[in-house]
Amino acid sequence: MPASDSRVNTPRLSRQQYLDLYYYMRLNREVEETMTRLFRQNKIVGGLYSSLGQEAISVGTAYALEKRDWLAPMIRNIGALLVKGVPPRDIFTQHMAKYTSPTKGKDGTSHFGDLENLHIISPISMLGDLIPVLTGVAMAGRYLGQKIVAMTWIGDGGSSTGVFHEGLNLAASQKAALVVVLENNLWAYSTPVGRQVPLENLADRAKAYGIRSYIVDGNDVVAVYSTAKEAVERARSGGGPILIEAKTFRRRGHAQHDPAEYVPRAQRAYWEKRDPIALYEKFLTEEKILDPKGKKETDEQLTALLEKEREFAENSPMPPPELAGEGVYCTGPACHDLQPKWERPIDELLPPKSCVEPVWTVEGFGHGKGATGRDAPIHFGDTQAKPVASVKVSSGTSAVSAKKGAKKKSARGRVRQ
Amino acid sequence: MPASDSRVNTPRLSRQQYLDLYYYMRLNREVEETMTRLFRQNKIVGGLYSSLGQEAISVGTAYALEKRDWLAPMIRNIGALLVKGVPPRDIFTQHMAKYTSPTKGKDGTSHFGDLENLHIISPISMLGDLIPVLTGVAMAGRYLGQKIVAMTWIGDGGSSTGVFHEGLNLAASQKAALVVVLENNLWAYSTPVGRQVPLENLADRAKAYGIRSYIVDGNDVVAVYSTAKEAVERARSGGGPILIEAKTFRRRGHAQHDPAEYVPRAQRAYWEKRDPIALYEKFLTEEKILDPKGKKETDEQLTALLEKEREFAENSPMPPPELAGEGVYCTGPACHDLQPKWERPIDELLPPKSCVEPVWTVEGFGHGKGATGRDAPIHFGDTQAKPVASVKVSSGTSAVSAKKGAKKKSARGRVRQ
Amino acid sequence: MAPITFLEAIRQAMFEEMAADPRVVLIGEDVGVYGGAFKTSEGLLEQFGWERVIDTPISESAIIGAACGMSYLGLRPIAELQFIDFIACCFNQLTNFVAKGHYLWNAPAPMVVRGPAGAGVHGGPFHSLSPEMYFLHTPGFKIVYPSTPYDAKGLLKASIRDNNPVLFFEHKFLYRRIKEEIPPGDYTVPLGKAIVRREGKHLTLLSYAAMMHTSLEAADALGKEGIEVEVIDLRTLIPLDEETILNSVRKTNKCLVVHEDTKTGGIAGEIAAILSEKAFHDLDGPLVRVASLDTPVPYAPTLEEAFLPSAQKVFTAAKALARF
Amino acid sequence: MAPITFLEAIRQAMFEEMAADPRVVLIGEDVGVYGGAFKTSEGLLEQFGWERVIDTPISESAIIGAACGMSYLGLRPIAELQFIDFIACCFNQLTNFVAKGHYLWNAPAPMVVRGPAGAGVHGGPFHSLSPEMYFLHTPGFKIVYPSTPYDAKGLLKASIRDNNPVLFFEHKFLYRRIKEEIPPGDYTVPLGKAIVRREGKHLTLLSYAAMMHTSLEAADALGKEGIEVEVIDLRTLIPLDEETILNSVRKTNKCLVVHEDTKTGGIAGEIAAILSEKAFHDLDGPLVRVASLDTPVPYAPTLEEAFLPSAQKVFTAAKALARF
Ligand SMILES: Cc1ncc(C[n+]2csc(CCOP(=O)(O)OP(=O)(O)O)c2C)c(N)n1
Ligand SMILES: Cc1ncc(C[n+]2csc(CCOP(=O)(O)OP(=O)(O)O)c2C)c(N)n1
Ligand SMILES: [Mg+2]
Ligand SMILES: [Mg+2]
Repeated sequence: MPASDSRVNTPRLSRQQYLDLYYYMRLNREVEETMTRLFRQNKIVGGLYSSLGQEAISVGTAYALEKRDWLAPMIRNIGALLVKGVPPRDIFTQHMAKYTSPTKGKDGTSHFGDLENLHIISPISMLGDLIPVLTGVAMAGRYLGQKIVAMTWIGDGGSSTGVFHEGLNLAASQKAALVVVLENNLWAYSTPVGRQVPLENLADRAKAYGIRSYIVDGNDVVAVYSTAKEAVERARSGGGPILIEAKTFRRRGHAQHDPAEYVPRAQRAYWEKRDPIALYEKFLTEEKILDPKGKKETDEQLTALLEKEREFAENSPMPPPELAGEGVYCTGPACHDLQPKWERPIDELLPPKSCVEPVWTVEGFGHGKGATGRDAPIHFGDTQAKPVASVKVSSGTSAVSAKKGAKKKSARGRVRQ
Repeated sequence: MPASDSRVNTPRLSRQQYLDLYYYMRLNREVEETMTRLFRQNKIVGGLYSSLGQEAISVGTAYALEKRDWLAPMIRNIGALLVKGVPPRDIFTQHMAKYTSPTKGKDGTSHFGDLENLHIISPISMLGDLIPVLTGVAMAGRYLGQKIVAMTWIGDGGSSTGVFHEGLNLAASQKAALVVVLENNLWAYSTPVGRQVPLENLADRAKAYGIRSYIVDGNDVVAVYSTAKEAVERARSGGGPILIEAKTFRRRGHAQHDPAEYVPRAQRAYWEKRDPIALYEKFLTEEKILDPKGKKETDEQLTALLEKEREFAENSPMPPPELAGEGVYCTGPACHDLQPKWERPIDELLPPKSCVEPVWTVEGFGHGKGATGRDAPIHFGDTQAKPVASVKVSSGTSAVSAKKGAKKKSARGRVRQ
Repeated sequence: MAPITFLEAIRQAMFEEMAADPRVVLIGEDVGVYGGAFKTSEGLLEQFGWERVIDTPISESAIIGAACGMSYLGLRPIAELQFIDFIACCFNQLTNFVAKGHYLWNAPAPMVVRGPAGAGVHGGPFHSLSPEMYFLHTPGFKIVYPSTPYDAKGLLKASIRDNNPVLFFEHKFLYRRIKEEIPPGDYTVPLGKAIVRREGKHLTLLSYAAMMHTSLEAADALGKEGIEVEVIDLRTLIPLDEETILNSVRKTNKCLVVHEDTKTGGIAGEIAAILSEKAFHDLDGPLVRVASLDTPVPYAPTLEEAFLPSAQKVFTAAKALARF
Repeated sequence: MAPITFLEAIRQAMFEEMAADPRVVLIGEDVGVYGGAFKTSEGLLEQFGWERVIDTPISESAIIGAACGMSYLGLRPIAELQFIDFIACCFNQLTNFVAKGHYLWNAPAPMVVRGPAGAGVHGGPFHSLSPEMYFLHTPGFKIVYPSTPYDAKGLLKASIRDNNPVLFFEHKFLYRRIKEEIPPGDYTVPLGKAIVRREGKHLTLLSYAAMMHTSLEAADALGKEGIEVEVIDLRTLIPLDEETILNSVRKTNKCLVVHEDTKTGGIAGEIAAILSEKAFHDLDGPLVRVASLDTPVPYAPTLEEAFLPSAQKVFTAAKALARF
């Protein structure tokens, strides 16, 4: 079984790639800091989650994806959305429940998606649910002939859910092109990882499915990107699902309301010294990729952008009440005309050619008959049962009439009058 | 992390123990063969499952338990029930849905239990559900001061369920005295194990929880017993949960209705040569523990016993219709007076002594107040909210009246008249 | 054409839709080489191959989640639950993920979840579930529960072509117990339309699935007593065909609901509320419920019979209501 | 004594029961050192230690399964769901394992499953569930949904002492929004008894939990118009106090049900059927439902307000019914 592997040969990135990673990490942080200010001003509806100190993971992993690839974020993956091309205003309006948000105010936080262009699937709050869904995305992509990879994230805590297991197990059995990034930030709300499972490395979760895993320093964006890049290409080329454990730390509380006083001071101090952006700025400066001037430009660029985006969000209206009652059902082609993007000839999937050799057929089996040639037996000996009714068709509207003899046989008993 | 371990030093069993294992395997098989005949005579209600060829697992594992220990069987563990002391008539009446059955005909197959004496918990059909339940049994046992072990079984197929993962993960985090026997019989209904998960050894499922596992030849009853014995005592002494993979083969179809024509002939032929009872008889004969005379005695003993038990079952009445409407709720102490069996002084659990040192308390935290000394914050900023109503108590029947000022604050809006 | 069983109707619907539309795939436990525990997908693997007929590990949450993910890329997966009782094992995926997507983020999930439901075959407490109310109370699903082979085929085709998640319940008691001649070739039965199975003027009887046949059996007997019962087969529970229901009740002024699902919180209550709101003045008698006992489904035939509504129970209740 | 919040009432009930009975333990996510996401178990770990206050991994099926296993050995576990919405993640354990045990094999499961339910605090579509109907329709549970601190404490104590699995829903909107003086020391409120919160002769209004307060607000306003509404707090939904309901309806001859749960398949339907069966001749007007829209719970305050019943909506509906 493939062992978990922490040494990935780090490719040399282009100058632009290095700067992209920097920009998106900065953008990720500034977007969240802006929202923290909005929260303090009571302009955020509901809770606010922070990925402070985990930006390298969201950014580094999502940056390894191609445009055609699919992802579904968790609460701390706003960085991944930004890399995929989501404008900050969408994040702001979502959190402020504005009518201009992707969900028009029907849902908040990073609970939104884009099936058409960005290939983003909206998460739900229930942890782990995204894993089988993204497995299905990868399976459908392969079926359609698209060479896509599906990526999603899960926390140390979320890896204890049953659906994490069912999803990765199905993905493994299907060799689905799925990459799951396990963000081990040492805490699930107030519960330290050590009290969730006696594992040194959560990457070992992968061993239950015979799939490859990686362990990476989640605060080193280049390492995260390199690992994700290798994983994504391996998955794309049919290597099956991959689990990446990124080791990091949740710097803020579970959400804004949580002061996280349960976190040992020493642990916090250790990780605050390892801020992923500070570390990366040091690296970029040493590598002469970033200088004070470049940094200043980025600062200004971000300030200008977020000012604009925030204003758009703040000036946006709340949704009109009528909207509450609309949209539970798709009303048909006019509402959604659903056509998959085929990248293979579909006639090879249809009769007569459709008869793709089944992986495995069994001698003299599989044609509606048991070995005896009689109807194949099914559960609870239904086969012995006699019909209770024969049905006549009158122009498509069946009038059902019970047969005398049959009525006696009815498991519901006869009618005494 | 403890590796999976197949070499267990086989203890020398007493002559009686060797013969017990033989007797129970024979009993297991004869009970099921009797039911197969009853099924052919249409005397079994619903489906009938067979553990033909897997008897060594049910018998060998359950034989490693002490009387005080708890177990919950799966569909192919009738042998375990017999070892625990369930009389064959209970199995027969259950399958025939008789009024004399442990469930009075309300449920069938091995879906029955005995909380008082035999410490058996009834399974339900949904695979995997027993694992967290038995985890709870082990946790409660420890809390009550009992030195019990909880054991249950799961199939290769059942190990893909989410609840298998959640249950073992919780057991691992609690170091619960739980032994899970994974019967890898190569098939889940019509699906071969290779199409469920790409694992050579399902014992590797244990690696996701950092718990010990064993691999054993499920058709060698002495090996199964020895492995289970070691696992049970390890768990009892605080070693945490243990997963045992027993490799075997499902000789019959999924249930009686299934001819299992999908099973490759060669695979079937291989395993039929490895019948656990035949193998064991050979061993016992070589070891001079069993001779033709002893075998003949066992035959006669079983025939006599099962004849009696079968007749009891066949002569038992069906349940009266009125029973259908009874027993959804426990009606109180008269119905069940629930008292746990304490094996520790309970006053050490009650105030003032009850203050067992918490595993871990945090400086200046954990007394209803946030750091600020104000009410600790909770989700969705409820703390900012003003009361909408103050409640007056009138002799225990609260009459609630909304306060004027408060009404304005009500999130439900004011009333226009 | 020779009459076909309910089972065969299901199989034909899936076969024809898969043959006509490459977006349709089938996913579930033992649906491939085995053809499904009840043989409803018999031969599909041979015809459409492993890419379109997918055997999964035993993991209902994964099956539903994956089907949902597939639907987001434009496929139309049919997810089979080996027994509908296991829908409890994917309840979260269904009610939180699948049901809410279109409302919240405009993501349609054109998928069908189908499987054998209902009691009457001594399946016991874990293989006899009537699941409809859990989902009738969860906005976002359409719910189909047919009673005849003709409807089963036509409604399943309509369900597969629908852009919404459809829960398609197949009553296993009917799988091989009824046969019906059906027209050759393609046809659909629209979702949301009830059908009058028998006309009558004295009272309206609403039912569906296996209880349809029990109700018709009782209606025959009542007819012999001069009580003409109008028997309506709801066929789809969401959308519910209120028009057909109200038209009949306004004519007969009395209503009896027969369902196999347990009584408390069953669909009869919802219908009682609808009639109270929309036909209060039309009712000359109470809405009467004939339903299963409020217990799990017992195993023994004697108990299961006592648990379930029967033609006799329907007969007695209807007679009393007619005389009211 | 100073008035206490709903939160504090829950905490006191658990604290006192644990102090009095070593069989009582608490299990859930973050219930220990953190004292629960809503601080309902604040200080319990310090008092009772890790053996009795058990933090678990994030796995609701394991929590419910383990609690059930504990109850089989004679303990009385309280299982906390961090938000009641996650009850969907253990739906199978609850409906198939916990609910059926006593009926099938005479195994009582004296456990309480509790957690924050309901909307009104902008929790969005996954943190605002009204779960009652899924379980009202599942034989085997008792269901409690209190509206005041006094009842919350007394009913939780009664639930912990009950030999059956009890689902105890706490409306999070009330956690810190209402305060009440409660008597010192031990008391219980029996399960299965509704209470008249306000007497009136013109119509009966049935409600519970947060909607209780909305209903009383509307009743005040209606009173000013000379419409005297009898407001009944159901408090426990199973067992349902039919006697109190019927007595009131026989007096007022009109009935309005207000629930926060979505309308279709909500409890108002069950009550409509009960009244139809047992008080048909007593009703001078239709049973009227004021309930939430048949949609997921939307996030934006403007939408959530439109989704939920309001005092205004109750007022309008009640006025129309009174005039009927
Ligand atoms: C199934 C489920 N149970 C409980 C919760 C409540 N909850 C939300 S986040 C969280 C902690 C998650 O911890 P982790 O997975 O490590 O992610 P992190 O917050 O550390 O990023 C919990 C318990 C949930 N969302 N889903
Ligand atoms: C959650 C769940 N899904 C599906 C089923 C239907 N089912 C019953 S047994 C079975 C196969 C089980 O295979 P395995 O776990 O290997 O046990 P074995 O039959 O081989 O002993 C299936 C799919 C079930 N009982 N529970
Ligand atoms: Mg975490
Ligand atoms: Mg197996």
